[in-house]
Amino acid sequence: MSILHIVRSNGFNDDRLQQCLNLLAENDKLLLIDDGVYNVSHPTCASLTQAIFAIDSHCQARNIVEQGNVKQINIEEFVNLSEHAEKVITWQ
Amino acid sequence: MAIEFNNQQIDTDSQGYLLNINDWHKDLACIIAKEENIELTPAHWEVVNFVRDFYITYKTSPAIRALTKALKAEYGEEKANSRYLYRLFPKGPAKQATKIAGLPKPARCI
Amino acid sequence: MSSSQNSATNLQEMSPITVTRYAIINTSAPFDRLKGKESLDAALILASYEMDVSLFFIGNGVYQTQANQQAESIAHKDYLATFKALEFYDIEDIYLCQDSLTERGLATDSVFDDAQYLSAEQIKALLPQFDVVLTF
Amino acid sequence: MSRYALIVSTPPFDNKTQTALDFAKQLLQSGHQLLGVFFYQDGVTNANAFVQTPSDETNLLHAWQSFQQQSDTPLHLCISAAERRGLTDSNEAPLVHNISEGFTISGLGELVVLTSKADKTVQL
Repeated sequence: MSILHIVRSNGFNDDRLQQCLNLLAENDKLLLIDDGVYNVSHPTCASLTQAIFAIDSHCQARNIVEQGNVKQINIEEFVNLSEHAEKVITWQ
Repeated sequence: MAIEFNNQQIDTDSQGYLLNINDWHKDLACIIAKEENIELTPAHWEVVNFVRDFYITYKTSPAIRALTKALKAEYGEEKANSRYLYRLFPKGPAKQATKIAGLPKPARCI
Repeated sequence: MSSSQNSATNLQEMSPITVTRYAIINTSAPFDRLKGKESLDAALILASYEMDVSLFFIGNGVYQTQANQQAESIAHKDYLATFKALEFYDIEDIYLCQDSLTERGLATDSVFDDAQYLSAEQIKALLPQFDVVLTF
Repeated sequence: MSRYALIVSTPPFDNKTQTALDFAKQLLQSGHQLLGVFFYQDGVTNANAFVQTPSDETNLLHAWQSFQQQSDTPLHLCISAAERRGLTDSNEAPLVHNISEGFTISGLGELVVLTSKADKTVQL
């Protein structure tokens, strides 16, 4: 079991992304939502080995294109991720 | 709203809590207690003074559980249970003891 | 779920609920809107309902833990004074992120008498033991 | 199937709140149980009946209300957080009751009940 971490703000704006990454364990998952989807191109995300997801509609709204290590998912898959996680932490 | 005390108007909120904790005086406490239908005995004063000191130190009125725990450290087991406190302050120690002690109205959800 | 169960009297009658282990993670500086204050309110209520509450201060949250702050000088309620009362609510597990303190050039001289100073790695290792993690 | 508690902390004029509502709806569509939504911090302002939204923009108040009606999910409001943000259930002048239909006036005690009963708590 792993923790699902949600980041919903831009890492160029505040340090929520960094705080999350500091506490992200090897098997944890990272989900980018809202302005958090801008982090797909944040340098700290590029080198992560953990699974990274971003909400597709939130990316489309911001014209964020598919990035190599980030999987775009819909809200239904977001719910599935939360269900299968041991718990959810939102770095709000 | 206000309470008349020593020929002065002491401001309160709509439910009778003092707006300024520094307006408080022991004799004023008796007036507020009377409005609450409480005759202040030494047992009441113990709690009232305790709650007031707690607020001045920690900037918050203690919730009942914290109050009983803190009272226990000070006065021992028999005075540190909610049954005892409710006997003294039938409408709830958090509500009435704080009002008599001149403290602000505790947050509604607490 | 934790097995620790307190015998203290309940505030009000409520349906029996299991003791849940909560981590409350504070990541905001003291005067950042009401985040610190409303986080503390939540912690106190959880504890009043006999839940098992641990407090964490990481990132800018460590600014909340610094001694000798005078909120009144900017006409702000000194809610930090309430930290000293946490023992009466049985909130005893208080963790400060040493990495965040160091990064900000802050001393390990906090308002808490017995806070534990942990690295981010150590905090990471603690997170799995909680049922609910809330951030403020 | 899991039982969820959802905590909403953002105001109705923040698109993040739409995300919370989308998540709540999807939970039910996916067959989960949502024990309740708890509005805290700036999230309480979602219940403000006096908020006026231009007709060509999403009205989140109406969206929460129709979600509540359709699903019967309790929408709890922390009254202490609400009062300090200008919401009231009082009609004592100069106050005017402005908490919208569909919201339940609650306290942080409800947060304890919801999150301790739920299998999963999500803050959005």
